[in-house]
Amino acid sequence: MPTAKLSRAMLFGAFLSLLFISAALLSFVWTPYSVETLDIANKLQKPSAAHWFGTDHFGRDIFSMIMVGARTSIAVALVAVGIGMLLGVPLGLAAAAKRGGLLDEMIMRGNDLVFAFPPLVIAIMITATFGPSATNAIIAIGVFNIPVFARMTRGAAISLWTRDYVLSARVSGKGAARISLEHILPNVANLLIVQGSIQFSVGIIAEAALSYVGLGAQPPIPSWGRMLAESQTMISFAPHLTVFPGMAILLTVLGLNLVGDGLRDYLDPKLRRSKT
Amino acid sequence: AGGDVTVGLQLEPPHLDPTSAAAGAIDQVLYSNVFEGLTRFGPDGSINPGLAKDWDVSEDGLTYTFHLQEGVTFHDGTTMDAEDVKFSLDRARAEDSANAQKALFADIASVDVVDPATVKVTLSKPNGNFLFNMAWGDAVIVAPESIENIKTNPVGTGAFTFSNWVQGDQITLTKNADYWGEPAKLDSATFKFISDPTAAFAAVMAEDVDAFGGYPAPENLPQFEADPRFNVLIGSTEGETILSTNNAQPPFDNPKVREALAHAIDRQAIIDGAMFGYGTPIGTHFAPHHPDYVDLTGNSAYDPEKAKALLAEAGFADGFTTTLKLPPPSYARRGGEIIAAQLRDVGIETEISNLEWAQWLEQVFRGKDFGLTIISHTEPLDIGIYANPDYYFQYDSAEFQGVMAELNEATDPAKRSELLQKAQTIISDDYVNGYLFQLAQLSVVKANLVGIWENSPTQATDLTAVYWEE
Amino acid sequence: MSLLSVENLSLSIHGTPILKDVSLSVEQGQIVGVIGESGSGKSMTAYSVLKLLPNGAEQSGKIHFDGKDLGAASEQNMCALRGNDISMVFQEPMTALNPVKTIGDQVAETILIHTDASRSEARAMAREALDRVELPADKFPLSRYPHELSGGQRQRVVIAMAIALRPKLLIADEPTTALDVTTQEQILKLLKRLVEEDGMGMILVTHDLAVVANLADHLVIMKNGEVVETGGADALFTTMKHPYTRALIAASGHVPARHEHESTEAPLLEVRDLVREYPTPRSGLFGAPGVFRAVKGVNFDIKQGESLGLVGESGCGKSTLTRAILGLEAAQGGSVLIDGAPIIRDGKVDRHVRQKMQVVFQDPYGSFNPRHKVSRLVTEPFFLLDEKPSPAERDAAIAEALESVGLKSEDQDKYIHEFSGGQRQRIAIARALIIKPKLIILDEAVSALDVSIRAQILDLLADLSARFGLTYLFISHDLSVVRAITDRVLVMKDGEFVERGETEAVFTNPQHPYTKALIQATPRLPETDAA
Amino acid sequence: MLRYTLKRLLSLILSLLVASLVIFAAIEVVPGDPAQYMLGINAQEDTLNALREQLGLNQSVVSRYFSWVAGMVQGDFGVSYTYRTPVRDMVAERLWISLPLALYALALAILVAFPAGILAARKRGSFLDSTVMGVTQLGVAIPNFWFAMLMVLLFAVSLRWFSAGGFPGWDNGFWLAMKALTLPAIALSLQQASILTRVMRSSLLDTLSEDFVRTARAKGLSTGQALWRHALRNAMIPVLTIIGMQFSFLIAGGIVIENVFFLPGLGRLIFQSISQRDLIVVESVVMILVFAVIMVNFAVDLAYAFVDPRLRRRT
Ligand SMILES: Nc1ncnc2c1ncn2[C@@H]1O[C@H](COP(=O)(O)OP(=O)(O)OP(=O)(O)O)[C@@H](O)[C@H]1O
Ligand SMILES: Nc1ncnc2c1ncn2[C@@H]1O[C@H](COP(=O)(O)OP(=O)(O)OP(=O)(O)O)[C@@H](O)[C@H]1O
Ligand SMILES: [Mg+2]
Ligand SMILES: [Mg+2]
Repeated sequence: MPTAKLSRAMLFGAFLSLLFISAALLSFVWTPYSVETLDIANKLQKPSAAHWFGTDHFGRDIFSMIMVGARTSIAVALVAVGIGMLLGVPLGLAAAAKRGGLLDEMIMRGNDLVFAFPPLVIAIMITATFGPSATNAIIAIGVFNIPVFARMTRGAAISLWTRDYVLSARVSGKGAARISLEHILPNVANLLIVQGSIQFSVGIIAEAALSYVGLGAQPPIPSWGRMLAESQTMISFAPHLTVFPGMAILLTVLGLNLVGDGLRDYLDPKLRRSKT
Repeated sequence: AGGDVTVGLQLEPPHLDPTSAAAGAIDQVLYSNVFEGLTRFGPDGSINPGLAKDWDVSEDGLTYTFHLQEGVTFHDGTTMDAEDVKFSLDRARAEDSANAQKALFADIASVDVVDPATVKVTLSKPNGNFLFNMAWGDAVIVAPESIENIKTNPVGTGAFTFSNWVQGDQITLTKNADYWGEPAKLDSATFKFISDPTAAFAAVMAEDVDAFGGYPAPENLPQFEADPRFNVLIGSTEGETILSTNNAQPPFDNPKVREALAHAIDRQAIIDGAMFGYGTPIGTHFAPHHPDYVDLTGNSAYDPEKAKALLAEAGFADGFTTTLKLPPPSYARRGGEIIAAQLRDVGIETEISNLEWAQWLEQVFRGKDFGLTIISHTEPLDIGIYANPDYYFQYDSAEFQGVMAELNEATDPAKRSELLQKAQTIISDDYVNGYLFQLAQLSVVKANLVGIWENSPTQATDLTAVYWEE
Repeated sequence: MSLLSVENLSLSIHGTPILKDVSLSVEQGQIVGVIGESGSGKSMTAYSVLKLLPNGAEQSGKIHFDGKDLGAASEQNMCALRGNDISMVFQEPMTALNPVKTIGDQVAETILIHTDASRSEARAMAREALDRVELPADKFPLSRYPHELSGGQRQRVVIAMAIALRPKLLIADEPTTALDVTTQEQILKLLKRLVEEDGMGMILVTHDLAVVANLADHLVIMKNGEVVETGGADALFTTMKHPYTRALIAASGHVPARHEHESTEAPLLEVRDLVREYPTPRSGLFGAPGVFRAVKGVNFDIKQGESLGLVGESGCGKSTLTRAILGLEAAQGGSVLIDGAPIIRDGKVDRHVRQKMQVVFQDPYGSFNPRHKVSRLVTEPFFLLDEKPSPAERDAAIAEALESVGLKSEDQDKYIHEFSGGQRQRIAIARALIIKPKLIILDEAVSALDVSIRAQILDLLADLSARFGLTYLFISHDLSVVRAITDRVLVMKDGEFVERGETEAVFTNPQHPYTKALIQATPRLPETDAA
Repeated sequence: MLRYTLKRLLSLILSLLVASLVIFAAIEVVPGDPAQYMLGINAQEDTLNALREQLGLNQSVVSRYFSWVAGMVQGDFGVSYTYRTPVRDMVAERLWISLPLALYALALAILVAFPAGILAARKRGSFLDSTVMGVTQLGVAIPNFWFAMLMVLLFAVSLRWFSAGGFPGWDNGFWLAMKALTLPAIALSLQQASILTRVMRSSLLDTLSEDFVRTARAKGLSTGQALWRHALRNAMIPVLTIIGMQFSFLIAGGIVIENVFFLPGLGRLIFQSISQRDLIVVESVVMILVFAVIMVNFAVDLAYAFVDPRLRRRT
């Protein structure tokens, strides 16, 4: 019974995620209004047939901005997760392969160090140095994904290294790098996918938080976090300005989390074994 | 009892020495409340006697003899006399002075104590602005004994004494019972620092503060106006908000391009969009409330077609791309987005980058690495910056520099007036910068709190005359 | 009236039928052995009695205990019963105890739950229970934590917990499978003694016929959730006729037919003074890190075509020795030569030497990467070849290897999860065979298999050895298996060989006391020869 | 145990050293001149130089690094460029807000998460379980700054139960101060509580399926007793890990929340100091935060040993 319920939640999550991903993709070719054209005479309009989500303080169409903002959020989070995986997974694999060695120690202590730095502070420092931009937001979020993936990969890989099939591969003369690639990586892939979807949602929130404090994508590119930040003083007389981007963040993150949880349950060998 | 008042301010002072930092936040808390100068600004911007009850100016305009108020003591109990004035002025203009407005004292040749109640200041050349300069927060009189700890424990002569500073949160002043002049009506005043505009809104609405000086979110004012609990004060500031243009960088070195820029901008849209209607359009770098102001807005009326034509004439029929670097205040950030959209309409693409103040100072102000920027110049009567070719927008006009030189020497009011008007016209005709609007001073005050300044001739929150009705 | 009677017990979990019409009964002072292959429903039967079934289980049938109908008993009543009147000992001593509580607390808990005893009284009773299971106070104070005990000792704690209140019925679910033979023997003796002393009834669940054959009064044979046959233990070889029972008996005592083969005089593998050390944690703050010698300078040879057995209890260093021979871990001393050439040269494994040996591991489930197809799995050793075979050669080799272990060449496109444990072990052997090594090391290669499957694999090994003239190093703690398949045997204890010789000679006439103890402890079917 | 502790201490000191280098280097490359920031756009070059001299900005990088580290070892974190007060005092003052806030939020998170997680695990698959899981999903997904804002509008502006922000100080009474920290603590703990609930639940479910729980049940313990006496403590390890990680987040990560509630906490101090290029403050505060985080993790490691006797012996 719980499995049936879980997959329903996962479907809902997948639906939400796909909704926003398609909105983002669609925004490349079509949005109801241009998000770069200001129409100050029509500012702060309530939701209507012409403007489904109303207009903002510059008279821009909020629905269109949400669509394009999805693009920003998804791109930033996706690339940041990509960076984290691309660097973190090899590090984790290497640490596990040379477990207990100097490399392992260095990687793990380095990870601890990154964890010890308050994320927002790093983001602020990066922007203070290089100026705010979507790229720097990606770097700031990406940096924190590295230890997440490194740790997780290392933990999973270490337990795989004791498997007999790894010993067999060693008996076949394969080296650590080759074994990591052929045997360890494919078997941590499930975990990576699950963690990836979760980090993706964390990335969306992080992007929103960075944009909220002005460290994310720069205008005129819309971003959900900045939409929230810019509209919050108007919340008492034009609540739709903050409700829509807020809901957009909430629903996307919710969707991705549900997908992640669902995937975890689906891919969990414990649950799978009892099914077959 | 006079009661207490809590005033919200957006920025917190970095420290409490008005004579060694540019931060307007210091003056907002201390000016006139704790520290006083020889002269002082009135609510309307006029120059009134301060610690000097009156003064004589020599014929040649080179010698000022100040007669000090008598019986004035610093908050630590020591008396304020001519020695203190000499000390303060000499300190400000010294070699190793850290005074952010050292230029104010540049023309002083010497300061001499005549007797404990009389000080003679000799200038190296006549300066029509001298009394005005002495009213600035950077020229207040400080006690030599207190200099050591002035940054954390300011000792002045004002109607309030400094009592406590919870860093990051608030500063409390209490009434000075021994004040030499008209004593303050309030028993104490607390300044609360709330930088986030939403938090400011909430704080006012929740009545955590009784007044908010320089309220940062104009969009909320209609709500306060509609609320019987509050009064909204809309005054003027000395802040000319301009689209600063790098006159030395192509294509802005071409006057045609700058003229096109001027016509591409719809001031009213910016005022409506960025400031929700608060702000006075300006056509030159001069405060509209100043008697010598000339309305030159027609010179740069919104006319995108003309702008396009001018661009084509200048060889930019297809437009060009430039940078638009924006400092943190919301007039700049919001105004920037609107200007970017307006410029896009005439073919000019802008790459917006939002900068922190430190970055702005480094890149734009010092590095002159920018195409366009938006900034409010809040110093009073600061048209003189156009005479400095090294100033960040790098306007170099011999004609203008001549007018300024003449003005500095001139003491005759009519002559000065004429020169000021001429100066305004020159920079407007040269389209040095895009002139947007005069920043409004927006304050929200509890309905029964009386005496808060409406205008902001200098960055101050003078509470000496503030009281609760009933 | 029986102490426990189970009638027509059926059970399904989430709709899947697990048990069908299981009936059995236990009298006071009687030991009932429940026997069957893995998955036959033995544990579920036991859990049904205690009503400790997993979520989604639905059960029907009657269970009476001591005159009470357990089917009608509430959860509260069951709680009062469990641990008090009916106790249970579980299979895995390593995980059956709470790692964060002392053994004293855990034993005393049973007493505190069911009696009005004060804490100190309960502790005194716990002490008594531990004494009864031969964990004396001087060596095993109540303040010990489970991780400070060996597997056998932990199992004793679990038993102490179960018998603390002298229950009427004790259910022991494979209480010894995780233990080595000597420990197993001790535990079984202990259980028997307790039954005799307290007159309680006991259900002993196991898949090992030999374990119960001598111990139980009554046997219940299970298969696929059904009881196929029951009877007195003495009837096992006489009146029990069900084909499954016969098959179990046959498989338990199976000796593969081995062909004589000539062995050359030149040794294939020479191990000389091999030493393998592990660093141990420093003793004290400034103490130097110690070393633990897992293998203490051993010497032996294997001749071409010979099958050499290596026996010894868990932890004596067998696997460590294997890894050193394979060159997976560098030895601290001595040498390993194959055909006269060292396996490790200049700190690197010589692949030409490595080509001559392959290995089969214990766990048929963990030995394969679940993401690769069989074809890829079995060809992994090709990596050792200098010249990679052409695709055609490769296909031929796969087919040959699979067929030689009794699988079909079509199986190469399947994934490993599509095979049973026995089939997997065949694939492991196929993998070892594919580069035609001379020596195959089998490290507990049949220990994890059910008796019947184990018999098949042993036959296969014998057959392969005859066909390809393979040489085996056969490692096991199961002496009966070693006896069945090896020519010579080495007996290992604490990293050293204590005895070596012709297998039959060693088994019939062991010299070293340790060997004697091992052989003695090995459970044997009575009158094996009669079967 | 002692050796283990000492070894951990050594790696801790090393981490701190590396951290100090990283921080210092990172701050060195941040462009921007504190003197210019302080003196504004009308300042003259000689004034700027005089100020730089006063602040010690003209010294070499190396000597500044060493005097910074040497100072820190003696508990002297330098003097703020802008405030001209010892950084130590500033931090101490702010810590009295950030630390109680973090603890408060953590306490709230734990108070909510433990019962909710335990209940959900006990009633696995029930309506209650689904509800708890659904609510925590939402809790994770809501951006906390947005949530904070909504709370201010509801509780401070509309209902006026709380003030909109600010901090009256501990001198004005404990309860008043706690009240001021309540909304921020709730905002801060929402996400943490959700995460903690989920971890608690799944960790508990994992342990509940362990053999020793079955053993306990066979002894005659009811499901509830088995959970309380046996599963809970074993389920604590992952929960502790998360708490350790969350605490560091709570101390340092409150910047946005501190802004929304205009609390003079550490997070805002950093934010402000970076924008003012009060680099010595940034360096020192970040260093202190890193130190705090490392110490918390150290404490968590020691706590593991407390929970799990297997870790008590040297590792
Ligand atoms: N929690 C569960 N959910 C569903 N099916 C289960 C569960 N536990 C066991 N089974 C199934 O019930 C059947 C009987 O299992 P049981 O544990 O009784 O076997 P067993 O005879 O004790 O085997 P073994 O010797 O391996 O312990 C098996 O087919 C098993 O897959
Ligand atoms: N990596 C290691 N570090 C330290 N000690 C080890 C290590 N591997 C094994 N040991 C120790 O070496 C000894 C021999 O271990 P080994 O695995 O060879 O035993 P075994 O005879 O194969 O036992 P089993 O029958 O349980 O497989 C044991 O005491 C074990 O604890
Ligand atoms: Mg079983
Ligand atoms: Mg072994």
